[in-house]
Amino acid sequence: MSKHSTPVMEQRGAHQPTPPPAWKPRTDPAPLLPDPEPYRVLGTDAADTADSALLLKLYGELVRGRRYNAQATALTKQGRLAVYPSTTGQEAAEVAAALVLQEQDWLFPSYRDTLAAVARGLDPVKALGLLRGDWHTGYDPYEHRIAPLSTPLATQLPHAVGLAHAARLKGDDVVALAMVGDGGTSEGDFHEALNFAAVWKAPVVFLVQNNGFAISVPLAKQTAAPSIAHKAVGYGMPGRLVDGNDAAAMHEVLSEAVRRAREGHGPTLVEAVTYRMDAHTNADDATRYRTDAEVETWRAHDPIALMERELTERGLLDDERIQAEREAAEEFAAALRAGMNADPVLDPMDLFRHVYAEQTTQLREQAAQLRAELEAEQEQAR
Amino acid sequence: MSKHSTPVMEQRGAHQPTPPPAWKPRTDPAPLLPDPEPYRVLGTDAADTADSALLLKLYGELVRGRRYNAQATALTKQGRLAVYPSTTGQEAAEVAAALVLQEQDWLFPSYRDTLAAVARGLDPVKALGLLRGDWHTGYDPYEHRIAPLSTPLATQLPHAVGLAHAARLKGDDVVALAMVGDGGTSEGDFHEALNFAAVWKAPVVFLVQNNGFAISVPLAKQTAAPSIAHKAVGYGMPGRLVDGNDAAAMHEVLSEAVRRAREGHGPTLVEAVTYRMDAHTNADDATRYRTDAEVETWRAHDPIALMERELTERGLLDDERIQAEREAAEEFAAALRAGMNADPVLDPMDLFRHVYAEQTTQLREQAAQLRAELEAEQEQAR
Amino acid sequence: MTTAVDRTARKPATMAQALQRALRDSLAEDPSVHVMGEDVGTLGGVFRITDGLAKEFGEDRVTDTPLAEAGILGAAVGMAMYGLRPVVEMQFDAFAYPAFEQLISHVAKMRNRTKGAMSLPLTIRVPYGGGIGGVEHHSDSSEAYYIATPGLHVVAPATVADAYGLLRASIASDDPVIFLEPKRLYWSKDSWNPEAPESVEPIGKAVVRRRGRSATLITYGPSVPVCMEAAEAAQAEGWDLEVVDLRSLVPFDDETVCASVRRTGRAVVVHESGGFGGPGGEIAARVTERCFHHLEAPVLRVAGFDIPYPPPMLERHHLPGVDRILDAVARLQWESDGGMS
Amino acid sequence: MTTAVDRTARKPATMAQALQRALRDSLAEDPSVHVMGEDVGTLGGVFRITDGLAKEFGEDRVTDTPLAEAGILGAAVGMAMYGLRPVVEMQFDAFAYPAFEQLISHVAKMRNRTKGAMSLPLTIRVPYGGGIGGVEHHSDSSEAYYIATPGLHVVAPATVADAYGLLRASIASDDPVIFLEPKRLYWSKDSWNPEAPESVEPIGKAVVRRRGRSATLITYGPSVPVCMEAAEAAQAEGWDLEVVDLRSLVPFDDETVCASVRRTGRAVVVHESGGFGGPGGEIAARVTERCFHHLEAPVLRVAGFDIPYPPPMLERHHLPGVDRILDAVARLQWESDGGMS
Ligand SMILES: Cc1ncc(C[n+]2csc(CCOP(=O)(O)OP(=O)(O)O)c2C)c(N)n1
Ligand SMILES: Cc1ncc(C[n+]2csc(CCOP(=O)(O)OP(=O)(O)O)c2C)c(N)n1
Ligand SMILES: [Mg+2]
Ligand SMILES: [Mg+2]
Repeated sequence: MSKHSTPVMEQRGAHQPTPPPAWKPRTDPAPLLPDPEPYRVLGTDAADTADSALLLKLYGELVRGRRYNAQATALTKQGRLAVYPSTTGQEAAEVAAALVLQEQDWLFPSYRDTLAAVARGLDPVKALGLLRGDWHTGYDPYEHRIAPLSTPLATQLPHAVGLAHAARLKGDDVVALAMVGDGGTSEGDFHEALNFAAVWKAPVVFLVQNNGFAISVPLAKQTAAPSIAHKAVGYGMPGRLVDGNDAAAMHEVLSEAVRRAREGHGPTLVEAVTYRMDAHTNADDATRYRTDAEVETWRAHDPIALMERELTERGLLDDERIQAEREAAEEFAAALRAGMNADPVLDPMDLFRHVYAEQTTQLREQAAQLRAELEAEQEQAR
Repeated sequence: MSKHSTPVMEQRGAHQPTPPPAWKPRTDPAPLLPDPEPYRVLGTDAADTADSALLLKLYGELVRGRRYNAQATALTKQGRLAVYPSTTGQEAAEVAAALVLQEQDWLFPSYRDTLAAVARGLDPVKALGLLRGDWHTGYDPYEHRIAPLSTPLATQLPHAVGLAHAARLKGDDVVALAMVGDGGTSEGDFHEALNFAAVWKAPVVFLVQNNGFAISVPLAKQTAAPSIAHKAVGYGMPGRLVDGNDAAAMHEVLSEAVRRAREGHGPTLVEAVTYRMDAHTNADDATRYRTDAEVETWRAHDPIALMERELTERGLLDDERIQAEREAAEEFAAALRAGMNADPVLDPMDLFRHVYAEQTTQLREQAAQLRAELEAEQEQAR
Repeated sequence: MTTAVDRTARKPATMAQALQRALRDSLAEDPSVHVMGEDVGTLGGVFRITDGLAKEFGEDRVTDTPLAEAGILGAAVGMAMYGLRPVVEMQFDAFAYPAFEQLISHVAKMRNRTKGAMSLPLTIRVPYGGGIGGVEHHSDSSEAYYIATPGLHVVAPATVADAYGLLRASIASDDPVIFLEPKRLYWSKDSWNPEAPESVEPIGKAVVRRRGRSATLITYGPSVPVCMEAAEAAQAEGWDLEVVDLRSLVPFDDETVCASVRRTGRAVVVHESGGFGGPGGEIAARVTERCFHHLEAPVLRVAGFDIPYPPPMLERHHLPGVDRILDAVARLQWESDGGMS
Repeated sequence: MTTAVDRTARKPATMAQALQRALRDSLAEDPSVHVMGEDVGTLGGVFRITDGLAKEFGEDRVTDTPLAEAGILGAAVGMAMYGLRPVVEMQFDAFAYPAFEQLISHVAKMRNRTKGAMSLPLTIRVPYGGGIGGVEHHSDSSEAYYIATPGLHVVAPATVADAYGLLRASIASDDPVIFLEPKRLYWSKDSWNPEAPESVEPIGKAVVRRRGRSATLITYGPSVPVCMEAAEAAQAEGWDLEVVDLRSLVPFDDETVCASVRRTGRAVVVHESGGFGGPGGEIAARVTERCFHHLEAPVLRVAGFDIPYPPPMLERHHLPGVDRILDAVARLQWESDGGMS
């Protein structure tokens, strides 16, 4: 019989209820819970203290972002892009995500977030490389500290945690901001990443763009949670619920989360409530799963319109300024068009060059085979 | 330019703050949050209304469960079991999990939960089949509606959800209770299972036994959440925090969760705060990661002792009754010993019989090879 | 909700239609069949294979799940434990990977683990392979992982008729089946046998798609039409090639394959999946084990390169095409010069 | 925290000690090396391979993670992106499966995806294989999955010296390495070269463990000692067997293997992993492609059966042992009777 098999008869009598010894609440849950409604700045009292220069900067980025979306969509029609997942309607969250970061910080975009990458300074032609189809990642991630666009949903989140953790271990002042969609929050990797981040107190900000749909699947079929931001408490990190179309609110909440992370207080989960105005991608038919009426209710809550109202009321915006922003956006679009109209220079031998640091014998043989085939092709073409 | 590229200038002026259209809180988070402290019955006022017969029944099961753990541990020393993960100290949660279920319900145990399976009526020799090593699952899961013991952590949770969902679709009155450890809650499958359960309103109860450790890793390195029960709100289901050593509290809370599920109100997450008195398994050395002092604080909170105090104060328990329960437990242990001392009858050809419903040509060939080898062996032995 | 199979319905013209019809007929005939996955309901799937089924059979039978592949497959396991017959769609090949633990540790092992007491009659549909200009993670040929996992059947149709027949057979199977749907054949049309549109081939039988005497091309799925084309082209070079369509990788039809190779004495295995550690090695090795003295040359392999699947603009260089197959045939030591070794 | 490599330290006597020493030396020499996984810190790992390292190098270098394999590997990817060299322990073979999506879609592809801009110098240690009486999910040989994934190196030591050398080389590699540790050899002792204990073999070189003229046994990892034993036993039957220890499955050392087979003219591939779709098919196929005219018989395979790994009491029937290897050698058509085909 083991030493445990005799119940502690002798202790009987000293009967006073005690909680189980191990149990101590390690975090007060109250401050972790999100506001009952999405936080807003534009059109509310909070706007009074917002910085004018920042609002104007955000406005310019929104206009450029909208133009970028339109241009990229147009490029799919011209066959210059294989596919484009648009962020029309989501520009506020996209540009805010980029603007709150410092130079040394890292952005971890999902496949949809090319705009955030562009707003962080990445050449849009490079940002669209994946979707053009000449290579998987069109840019050097170290150039602007932007991780490769992640297609497998939520898999980039643990990367952000690991990178932020590594930077902290090295004593570097680096925050990682990772983006994911509402659908992506259902994946196991979302859970594991948030848990690691909280346990390690890693300087990460998780930004969920809740745009209402995962392709055709509405949020109600994705989660029964009060909000996605409520998931934060289960990891012991604060959850923030924000109006994702309010660029000022997004900027404020994300800045605050980035500051918390930078100061060593650990991760934050931010849910941006927004809407995808276009179909999932140009290849999708959104009429199969949502009504025009629903789309229209969101058009009335357009991020650019919200910002224009605010700026106009403050007297910061007039038709001239609007015109100037639009012209800048047009120039940007023209440059993108020009860049995308140039055919990429492709070298099929690249297929074998980067599988390993040093090519294996097997790959050398296969490369030789392809080279011979290409030479034979050229020979024939002559 | 797309139809979205012109900001809604014409709407300017009608400037009143509105929340984003899609946002409506679908569930009030307040009732989902667990109590600030683990719920207790024994030794508190709540005990006054507890049913005496139930308490006595639980007591008997606890004593038998403790004896079962001691016996199984002894069997490892005798080489009759390859390995045994003990639930000494966790008997209250184990037996309550079994007792709250009805005949038609399903239990989904983790690798540690053989006691729950035994408390549900499974022959302990069969329950220990996996750990004896003659076959993977020692029982027919349909006999007592007990899923195979799951070694890959948390992977059994989505199974429970699927089964409960299927039963509901068929209109059957079936609840699934799935068990997992504190460590297992970090796995992606935990997240995905709870999310599916809540979205589908499946009749499932998730019971997490927080016994303080995942092998050597303490809870603080596993999660930063206020409690594991707090994870529930992120899925939109209620979370309950219970003293896992208080069999009466466990029975009450699990019963309530099972009733909710049965009545169509969906899943519940129950966290039982408890402690693993033995090492992770007989092969583990717990002194490497915890102190005797910590173990002793828990010995003072022993589930059997708690129940004995309660019953004694009520005048329901005397030395005679205790003796009777112990004798019953001894008989049970003797039967288990006898069952385990019989060498299992092994047929190596079983290796090929159950891979597919119909044996493939390939497996037939391999079976023939092994048969020939065995015959040659026998030949030689003669 | 249950509808009878409509035997007067139009014959499917494309593989996509055949798959849809197989799902509809299975749903109609057997109330335990459930279709589930990401976007399979309202949208009808990103490839529209399940188009209209949610409307016809209701959302309880054709269900949009949350976006979590391990959860989908794990829940399907539980449903199958309770006697349902789930048909799971993984949206793309690479998005089946999150479900691998469920697949390997549970789906493949449940029957064996319980000595046959608990079977898992579930079908996992995986649109797979390249050639459609997909960005990364949308064109993987992952059959090597599946065939190395005992307990799974692994099936890949190459024709419209087989798409129907094999999917019906997979859903009817009492064992889990990985049903690999060659994406780029979704819109392919070919002959459909009007005599027996609902005929259900048992899983595990290969078929000789083209008779020939010079050498055997052993292939499956998206490479079957390529091999047929190669066989046509080979005639000009004086080779009369036989084409064997495996249809099922597990179980493997050694009999049909070896009979062909013994007849022709030469063989090339063709698949899109990477060569190293891919199915071709297994096939070449087992054919050689069984037909060694009939072989005039080593069994050669034409496969995808051992690289991550290329970006759209380069994928044509990766995919095994007619020329590469003919090159391999040319290396089958027609003059027994021993130059290979 | 950083300690120098102690060159006077006792020579490791067992494979477990050699692995531990390799980790310690790597941690001491390179501050970017980090060890992480379940129970690797305080406990020193369930096999005690990391025993004492957390104490010596601190919990930031040797870290107990939460229990989530995809999270562990995913976090390690991020750490590697930032220039660290994570060494991840997967507690058992089957518990690496939850991390497969991270492995296949990210770990294996990151360098290629970024045209070499971003490399992932990480090592994934996987205690693997059977023979230790483990209950289900504790004895899988999962190398088939890894070798079919371009972008990964796949390595398995069979000796104490190689355990040290190959693990050092793996950690030093700028590419991800799957480092398969044969569980049942953890406590094995064998010759350790006292001249060059820290010598680091480059990854990708096979080694002839025993010279012979009759036939070649091609093997790796836990099957190497079995093959050595078989070769000894074969002498009594008049066969002089050569034994090639691959050490690395990817890259594959065609040169060493083919040189041996061309010398002997006969070969048997031996591994514990399941036969169908396992590494043996690849090896047999490529040897046959390259050495066809030197072969007196088909390359045969002795492998685990195509079944889920058996329960402890039956595993001896599954594991390729000396007798089964000798049976295969006997079938190598010594009289060229053509009976095989
Ligand atoms: C692991 C994985 N499963 C499935 C997919 C296919 N897929 C691509 S986008 C998408 C929907 C994503 O929805 P959400 O996360 O809300 O992001 P959004 O598209 O709305 O930005 C799906 C299912 C994928 N990319 N990765
Ligand atoms: C997926 C997976 N990873 C790792 C393991 C190895 N393992 C077995 S038990 C265990 C600890 C489990 O801790 P917890 O979930 O708290 O359950 P407890 O053992 O305390 O009952 C680990 C890591 C496993 N069984 N499955
Ligand atoms: Mg979305
Ligand atoms: Mg525990």
